[in-house]
Amino acid sequence: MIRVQREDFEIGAELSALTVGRHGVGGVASFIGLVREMAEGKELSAMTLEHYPGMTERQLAALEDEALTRWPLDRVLIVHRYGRLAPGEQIVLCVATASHRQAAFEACAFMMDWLKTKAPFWKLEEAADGAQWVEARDSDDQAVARWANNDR
Amino acid sequence: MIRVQREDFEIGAELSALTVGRHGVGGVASFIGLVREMAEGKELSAMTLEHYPGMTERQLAALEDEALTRWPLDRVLIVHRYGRLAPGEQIVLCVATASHRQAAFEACAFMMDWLKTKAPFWKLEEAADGAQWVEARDSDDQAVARWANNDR
Amino acid sequence: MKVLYFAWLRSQTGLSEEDVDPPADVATVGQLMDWLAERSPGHAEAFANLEAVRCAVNQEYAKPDAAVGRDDEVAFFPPVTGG
Amino acid sequence: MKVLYFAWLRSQTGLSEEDVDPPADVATVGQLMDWLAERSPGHAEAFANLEAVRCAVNQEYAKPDAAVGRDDEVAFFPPVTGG
Repeated sequence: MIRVQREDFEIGAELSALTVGRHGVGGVASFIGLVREMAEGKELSAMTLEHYPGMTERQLAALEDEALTRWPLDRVLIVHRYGRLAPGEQIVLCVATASHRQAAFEACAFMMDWLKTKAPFWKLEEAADGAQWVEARDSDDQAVARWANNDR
Repeated sequence: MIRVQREDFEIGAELSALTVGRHGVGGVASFIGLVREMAEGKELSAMTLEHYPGMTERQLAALEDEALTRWPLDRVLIVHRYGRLAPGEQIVLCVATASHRQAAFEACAFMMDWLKTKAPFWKLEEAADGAQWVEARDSDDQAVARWANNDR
Repeated sequence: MKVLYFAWLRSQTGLSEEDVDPPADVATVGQLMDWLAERSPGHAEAFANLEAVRCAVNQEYAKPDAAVGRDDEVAFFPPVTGG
Repeated sequence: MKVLYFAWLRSQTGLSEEDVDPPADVATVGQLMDWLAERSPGHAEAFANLEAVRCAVNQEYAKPDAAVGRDDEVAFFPPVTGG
């Protein structure tokens, strides 16, 4: 399941909905991304996430399918917010549930790496000296590349 | 932080307590282990987790220190339950918070692998044909072995 | 043809979207970028460094040699930074 | 010396803990296991397959050649299965 929303989310409620009555699930791996107050040594007052409505949902749905194909999972959940967020606020929730922990962990890490490089979101950071679009990081490209040659 | 308890836990409250006011944290990786209703093809009615009070806390505290030493983390949380649990109930919560996602993911997976092979817990599974102690799995020994040669 | 701009391409063109009607010889993403760059100083700035511009045609990532037609939705944006 | 048993070692010995006073030549974990095995048929069963038994001395994992003394807390249990 995927959702793109302005509203905050609550991990407890999300995980309950994902696993209720599904007693074959033994492991739930989750990741939450938060707005950090510092970026490249500058203190941020806020961050605005812009996205491409329509394409975002399409890319996240493709990512969900890819994860469910690659690993023996029960379910996958991605919730990604957009709009203006303050330091400490939640940006993204990524969850994979499975019988066994390894598949859940790997799928969750995989989805985050792909999100960072494929989902059409852009971050505008606001600091005392003005606002600036965040540049893509080489380390994120490297992180996602490790899944490409995965011959599973 | 580590806790060994009979009571259930609520991931939302745990993560809030772990990250509140800590605005350097950009990533929170979590894992929840649940009681599965099937084990080795048998349907379970319940599972009882026995542990070694004192030694458990000691081992979990050592594990926390090890994770904080190996990765650039902000905090670590392990909550492990004991007692009789029904299918679908939560057994363990493992969390690592960090500036960046990779450290959080790796530390969380590492802690789960170590928990499975070092924390003094034993599972007694109850099925229609009686109760049986769960045997340790070779795959868990292999999973933890991959961290041993990690020369970070 | 509907063209969308995101992040700093939106700031530089001053547009979040526009309807354009390029000539028939504009048949690929690359040719469209060259043609759009002529429309205003802001467009020229947005398309000055093509290495930094990504494209999607009908909401799927597209390379400069991908075909574009008059019924397509074409979006230009910097490398993504979500998650 | 305080000896603790967990999981099926507890079931087989019928004890969760006992205070024992082994002779002076019982100086290691391995010697203690051999000595304990003599205490009852249940103990003999519990220590029949030493490959399947793990030990902790004062709550730290200990190998068969580890030293044990009269003030130690020694625990025997199967390989762990938590998490």
